[in-house]
Amino acid sequence: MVAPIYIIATLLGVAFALGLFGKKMNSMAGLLSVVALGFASFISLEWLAGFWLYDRAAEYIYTAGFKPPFSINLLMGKDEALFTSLINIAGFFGTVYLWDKLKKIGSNGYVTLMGMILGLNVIIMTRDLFNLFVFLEISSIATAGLIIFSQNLKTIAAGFKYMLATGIISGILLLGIIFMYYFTGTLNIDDFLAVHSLAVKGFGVAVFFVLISIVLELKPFPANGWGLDVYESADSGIAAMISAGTATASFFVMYKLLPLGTPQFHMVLAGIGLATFIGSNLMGLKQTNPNRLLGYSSIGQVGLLVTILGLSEFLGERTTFIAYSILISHFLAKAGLFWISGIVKRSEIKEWAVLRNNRLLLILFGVFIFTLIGFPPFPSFFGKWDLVLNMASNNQYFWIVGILIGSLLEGVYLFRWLGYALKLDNAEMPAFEVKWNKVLPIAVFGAATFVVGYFVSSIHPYAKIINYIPLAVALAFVLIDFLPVYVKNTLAILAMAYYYYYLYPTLSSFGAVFGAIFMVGGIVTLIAGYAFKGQRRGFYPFALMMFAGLIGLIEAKTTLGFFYAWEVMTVGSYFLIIRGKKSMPHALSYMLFSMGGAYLMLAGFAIASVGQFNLDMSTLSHVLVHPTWVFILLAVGFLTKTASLGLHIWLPGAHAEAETDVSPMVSAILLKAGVFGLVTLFLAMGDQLIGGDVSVIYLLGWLGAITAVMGNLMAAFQEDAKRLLAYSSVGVLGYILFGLSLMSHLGWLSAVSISVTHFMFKSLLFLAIGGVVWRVKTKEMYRMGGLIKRMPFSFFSVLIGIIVLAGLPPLSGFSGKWIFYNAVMAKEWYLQGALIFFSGMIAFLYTFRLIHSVFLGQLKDEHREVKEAPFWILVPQYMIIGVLLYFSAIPNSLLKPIGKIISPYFPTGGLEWTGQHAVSTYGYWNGLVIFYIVIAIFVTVLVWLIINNRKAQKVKQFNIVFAAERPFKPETSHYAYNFYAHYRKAIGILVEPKITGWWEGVAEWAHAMGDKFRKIYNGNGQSYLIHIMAFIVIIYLISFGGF
Amino acid sequence: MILLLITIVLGVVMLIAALIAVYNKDMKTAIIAAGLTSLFASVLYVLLAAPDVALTEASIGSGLTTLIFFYVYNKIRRNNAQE
Amino acid sequence: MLRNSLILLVLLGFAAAVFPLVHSYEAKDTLTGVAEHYANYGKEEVGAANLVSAVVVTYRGFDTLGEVTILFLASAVIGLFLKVSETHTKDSRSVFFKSTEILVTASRLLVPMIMLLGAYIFINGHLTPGGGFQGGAVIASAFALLLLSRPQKQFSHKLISVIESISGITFVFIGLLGILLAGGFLDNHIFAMGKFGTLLSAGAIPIIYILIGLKVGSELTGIVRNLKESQKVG
Amino acid sequence: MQLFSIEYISLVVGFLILLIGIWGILTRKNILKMVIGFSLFDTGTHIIIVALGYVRNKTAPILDQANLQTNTAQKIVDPVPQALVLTAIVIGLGVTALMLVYAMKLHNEKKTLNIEKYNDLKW
Repeated sequence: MVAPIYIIATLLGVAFALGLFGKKMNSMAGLLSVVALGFASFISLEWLAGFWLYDRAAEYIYTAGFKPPFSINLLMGKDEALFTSLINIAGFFGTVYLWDKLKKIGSNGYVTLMGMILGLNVIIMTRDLFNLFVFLEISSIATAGLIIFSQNLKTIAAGFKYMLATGIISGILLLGIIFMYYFTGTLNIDDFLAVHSLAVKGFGVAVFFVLISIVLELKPFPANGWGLDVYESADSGIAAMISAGTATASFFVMYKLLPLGTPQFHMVLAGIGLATFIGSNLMGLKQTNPNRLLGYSSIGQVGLLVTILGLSEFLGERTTFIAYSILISHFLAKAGLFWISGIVKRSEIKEWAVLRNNRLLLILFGVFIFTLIGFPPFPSFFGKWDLVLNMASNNQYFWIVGILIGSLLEGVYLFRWLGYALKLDNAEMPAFEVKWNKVLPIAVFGAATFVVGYFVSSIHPYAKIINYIPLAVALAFVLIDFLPVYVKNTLAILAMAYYYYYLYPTLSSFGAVFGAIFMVGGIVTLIAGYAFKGQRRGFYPFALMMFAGLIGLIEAKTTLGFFYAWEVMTVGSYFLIIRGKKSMPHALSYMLFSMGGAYLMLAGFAIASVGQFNLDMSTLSHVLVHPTWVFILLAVGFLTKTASLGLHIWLPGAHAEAETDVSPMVSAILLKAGVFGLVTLFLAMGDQLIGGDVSVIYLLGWLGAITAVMGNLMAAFQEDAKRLLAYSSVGVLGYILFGLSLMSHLGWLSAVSISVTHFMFKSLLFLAIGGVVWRVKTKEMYRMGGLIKRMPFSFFSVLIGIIVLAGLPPLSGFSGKWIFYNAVMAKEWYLQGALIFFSGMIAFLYTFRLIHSVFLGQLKDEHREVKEAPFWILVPQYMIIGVLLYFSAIPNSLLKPIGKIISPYFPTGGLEWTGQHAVSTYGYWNGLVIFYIVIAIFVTVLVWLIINNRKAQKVKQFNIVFAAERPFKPETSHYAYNFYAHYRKAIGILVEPKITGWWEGVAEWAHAMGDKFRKIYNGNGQSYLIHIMAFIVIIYLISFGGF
Repeated sequence: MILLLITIVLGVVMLIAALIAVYNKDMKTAIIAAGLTSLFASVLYVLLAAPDVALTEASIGSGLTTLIFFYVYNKIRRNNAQE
Repeated sequence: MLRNSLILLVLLGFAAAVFPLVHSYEAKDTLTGVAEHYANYGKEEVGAANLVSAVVVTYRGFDTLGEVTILFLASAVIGLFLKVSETHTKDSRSVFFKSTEILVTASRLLVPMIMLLGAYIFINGHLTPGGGFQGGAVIASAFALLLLSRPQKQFSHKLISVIESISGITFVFIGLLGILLAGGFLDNHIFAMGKFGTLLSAGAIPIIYILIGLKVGSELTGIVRNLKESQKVG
Repeated sequence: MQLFSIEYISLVVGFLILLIGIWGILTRKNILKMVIGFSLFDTGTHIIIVALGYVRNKTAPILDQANLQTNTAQKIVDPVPQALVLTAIVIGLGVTALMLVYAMKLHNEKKTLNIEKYNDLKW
C-alpha cells in the first residue's frame, strides 16, 4: 500500500515541477501530468481494493508528527478511498480527453488542472476544518482557471461570476470556522463531532454558517445561477470535470460534516435538496443548449443527493448504499455526457441528430441517459429503489412524491434529447471530428456503468438473486450487431426457443399462459424479421431486451425482480418503438407514461414492503399498511401499460408508427405485461375498498367498460389503418380489464382467453396490414382499396383476424364473448355489460371498414402492380391462422386449461365441458357445431354472391357528380374518407381528444412554469450574489425559526 | 484607557475609509481608501498583540493588493483611452 | 431603488443572523484548547520562539503548503490569461506615474535594501514577527518598485519560474523527508533543533520559511510581472 | 462581556467593515468597486479573527523573553487565529488578484465595467 500522502505529494510536486518545463516541452509536461494522475488513481484505487477485498482498517495520516487536534490530519477510509478514486480517475481521463487543448495551453494549464484535482483530494481526506477551507479555495481558484481554458466573453464572464459567488461563500465559511474555533478551541472535525453542540447559540450559528457554505457549494436552487453559467460556457471537458469532480467532492464534504447539523437542519437540508432537484429539472424543460441542460441536470442530481443526506435519519445504514449508487451513476453519466457534448460541438439539442454518424457515441449517449434516469441494470436503479422503499417504511410519503416528480421531469428533457439524437433529420449536418483520446474516456466510463451496475446489484441483498442472463443475452447482441439479419434473427429465435424450453417446466398457473404469449408469441413475431434485408442494426438487442424483461416478469420472485424486469422491458420496447420513421414524439410519450407508471408501481411496491421481512411477491397478499393505496398505485401503474382510458394517449402513435413486425410485438405482446401485472395484483390482493365502501375493482370494471367503448369508437374514426388497429387494442384491453374486474371464474376465463386470442388476432392483423403498408407505402385507408386482387393472402389473414376480433362466430373470439356475457349476467353488472355490448357493435364498424376500405372496392391506379406482402411476413400470419382455427374448432383445447388454472382461485361458476359442449348457468354452446354451421352459411352466401355479382355496377372512386363544387382535397370526395361521417356527427363529441388535450395542457403548464422560474437567472452576477445572501438569510430563518 | 481610545478612533477612521471606498465615485480615491482601511487594520493588529498579522496585512493586504489594484485600474483606464 | 431596499433587507437579515456570534462573545482570560497546548509545549515540540511561526510552519504546515499552492495557482491562472501575449509588447509608460530620474535613482538604492529586508524577515521568521509570506511579499514589492521605475526592464521569466519551481519542489521534498526521518509529513524535526531562540534553531522551520519566502516572492513577482506584460491581450 | 474593550470594539468594527464590504459587493455596479467590496469583506473577516484570538493584557505569542517561557498559556494571546489570518490574507491576495485580472479581461471584451452588461449567459 502506498501511503495516501503520496497522492498529494505527487500531484503537488509535479505541479510545481511543471514550471520548469518550457513551451517546447508541452508534450512532456502532459505526459508527466497524466502519469502523476495515473499514479494518484492507482494509490486511491489500491486503497479502495484493500478496503473491499481485504477489509483493511481506515488509516489516519498525521502531518507534522503530532497527533490531532494539534496538527492537521487526513483520513483514508473506505469512503475516502472511493471518493478519491473517483476524483483521480476523473482527473486522469479528463486529462486524456483534454490532451490537445492542454498541449496548446501549456504548463499553466496542467498546473491548474493538477491543482484542482489536488484540492479535491485533500478536501475529501482532511479532518481539519480550516484545512478544508484552504483546499476548497485551491479547488475554486483552479476551477476559475479551468473555466477560461477557452477564452471568450462567455467563459470570462462565467468565470468571474463563479469567482464572485465562491468568494462570498468561502468568506462566510471562514467566518463560521473561526467562530467554531473560538467556541471549542479546536479545528479538528472529529473533535467537533464529539462536541456536537454547545448550549451557546453562537456555536449553533457558527456551525450553520459552515454548513450553509458547503450547501451553497453544492449549488442549491435558486442560488445557483453562477454554476449554470459555468456549465454552459466552459469547455465540455472542463464542465465534465466540474460536474464529476467538484460536485462529487463537495458532496462528500457535506456527507462528512453532516453529523454537525441538528436533526432540524437535516430536514431543512432535505428540503433544499428536493427544491433543487425539482426546481432545476423543471427549469431544464425549456432549455435547448446541451451543456446548460446538463448543468440543470447536474445540479438537480446533486440536489437529489443532498435530499438523501438530509433524510439519512430515515434511511439509516442504507444511506451510503443509496447515495453512493446514485452518485456514481451521476458521476459516470454526467462526465460521459459532457465529454460527448465536447465531441459533437452543437449548441442546440436538436442538432444532436448528427450524433448518429457515430454509432459508438450514440450507444454511449443512450447508456448515459438511462444511467442518469435510473434504469436497470445501472447502479442508480437500485439506489432509487432502496431510497423509495426506506422512505416508505418511515411513512415519509411527501419525499417519495417529490423525488419521483423530479425524476419524471428529468426524464422529459433527457428522453426528448435522446429522441432528437435518434430521429431528427441529420442529412445536411457536417460530420464531427472524432479522436481516439476523446472517445476512450467516454467508452471507459460507459463500460464502467455496467460494471458498477453489476457490482451494486451483487451487493444488494435482493438484487443479487435476480436472473441477469436474459438481459446479458440481449446485450450480447450489441456485439454481433454487424451480422446480417437472417443470422441474427435465427440466433434470436433460437435463444428464445431455448430459453422457453429451459423455462417451460418451471412455469405454472398464469405464468404458463403469459409465458406462452410472451415467448411463443415472441418467436412467431420474430419470424417476420426475415423479411428485412441488410443488418437491421439496433433491432435485436432491444427486441431481446424487451423479451428479457417480459420473461423476467414471469420469473420474478421478488417485487424488486418484478420492477427490474418491468423497467428492462420498458427500455427495450422504447427503442423498438422509436425505430418507426415518425415515432419520435410517440416514443417520448410512451417513455414518459411508462416512467410515470413505473414510479407509481415503485411507490406501490415500496408501501407494500413496509413491515415485511422480505420482498417476495407473496408479500403483496398481506400488505400491512395502506393496502388500498398499494392496490391503486400498482393498478394504475399497470394500467399505463394496458393503456386504459386516460392513460392511453401514448399508444396509438407508438403502435401505429412502429415498424411492421414491431407493431405486433408491442401491441399484441407488450400490452399483456400490464395484464399479467393486473392478474398478479388481483390474485394477491383481492378487492380493496376506498373509504370502507367503494370497491376499487368495481371502479376498474367501469373503467374497463368505458375504455372498451371509447377505444373502439376512436378506432372507428381513424383514417390510418395501423392507428385503427392500435385503438382497437385499447378497446380490447378494456374488455380484458373489465373481465378481470368481474372477479369470477367466467370473467377471468374470458379475460385470459381474450388475452391469448388478442395476441393472435392482433399479431395477425398488424402483420397483415403491415405487409400491405409495406407494399403500398401508405397507411391511409382511403388511399388503398381493391387490394384483394393483388394481395389475397393478406386479405384472408385480415378476414380471419377481424372475424375473431369482432367476436363473430365461428372463431375463438366468439367463445370469449359468449363467456363474457355469461359472466356479466352472473355478476349482474347490467349497465357495464350494456356498454361492453355496445362496444362490440362498434367493433363491427371498424372491422368492416378495415376490410372494406383496404381490400374491397376499386384498385388504385398506382397499386396495379403491387405485389403480395413479403413471404416472411405471411409465414407467421398463417401459423397464427392455423392455431386460431384449431382453437375455434376445438375450443376446449384453449378454454379448458385456462379454466383449470383459474379454478383454484375462483372455484365456482365455471363451465361444464362435455367434449366440445360447454354449459354455463345461462345456456350452452358447442364450438365445433357452430364452426361447421357458420362455415356452411358462409359458403352458401359466397356461392350466391359469385353467381349474382355480374349485375353490380361500378362507380368511380372520385365521383363528384353529386357535389356542387370542386373538392378542396380529393380525399374529401372519396367514399372511404371519413367513412363513418354520419356516426361522427352523432357521437363524435365523445371522441374529441379531450384527454390528449388535458395531458398536453399539463405538459405546457410545466414548461411555462419552468420558463417562468428560470427568469430569475437574469445573467447578472450581482443578482446571483443577492440570491446567495438571501438564500442564507431565508434558510437561517427556517432553521432557527427566527433571528 | 489610551489604547481603548486609539482603538475607537482607529475603528471610526476605518469605517469612514471603508465607506469612502464603497461610495466614492473616483476609483483612485476608492482604491486608496480601501488600502487605508487595510493599513489601519494592521495598526489595530499591533494593538491586538498580533505583530505577525500586522506585518502581513501591511505588506500584503494594503501594500501589494493596492498595487495590483492600481495596475489593473490603469490598464483599464488606458484601454478606455485608446478607444 | 427597490433593488437597493431589497438588498438592504437582505443585509439586515444577514446582520441579524451574525448577531448571535457577536452576542455570544466573551472575553477570555486564558488560552484553552489547542492554543493552550501550543503555548505550553510549543517550545519543546517545535522550538520556534515565534509561536505563530511554529503554528504556521509546523503544526499547521499542511495549510501553509496549501497556501503556497494557492498563490502558485493564482499566478498560473493569471498566466493562462496572458498566454496570448507571448510576444512581449514594449510599453514605455509607467504604470501610474511618470518614471522620473529621482525614482530611478531611488529605486537603484532602495531595491537591494528592500530585498535584504525581505530576506531578513523570512530568515528570522521563527524568532521575530514575520516569515516567509511577509518576506516574500516584501521582495515582490521590491520588484514592483523596479517595474515602476524602469518599465522597460525585463525580468527573466525563466528565472522566476525556476526559483518558483525549485523552491516548491524542495518544500514538498522536505515535507516527505519528514515522513522518512521524523514523525510525519512536514515534521520539522528532520534537522537538529538547535538552541532555542537562536537563528539556527527550530529544525526545518528556517529552511521552510526561506523556501516559502523564495516561492512567495517569485510567485508574487510573477503575478505583478504578468500583469505588467498583459498590455494588449485580445 | 465588557462592551468597551479593545477586542470587543475590534470585533464590532470588523463586523461593520464586513457588512460594508457585502453592501458594496451587492450594490455597486462597477466591477472594480465590487472587488473593493471583496477586499473590505476580507479585511473585516481578518479583524474579527484576530479579535477573537485576543486575550486581554497578554503579550504577542513570541517567546523572546525568558519569563514568557514558563507557564506560557497564561501570558500570551492565542497564536492560532493569527496563524489562520496569515493564511487567509495570502489567500485573499490570490483571489483578489485573480478577480482583478478577470475584471481586466472582461473590460477588454466589452469596454465597460458595469456588471449588468455581462449577462449574455442566462436562463
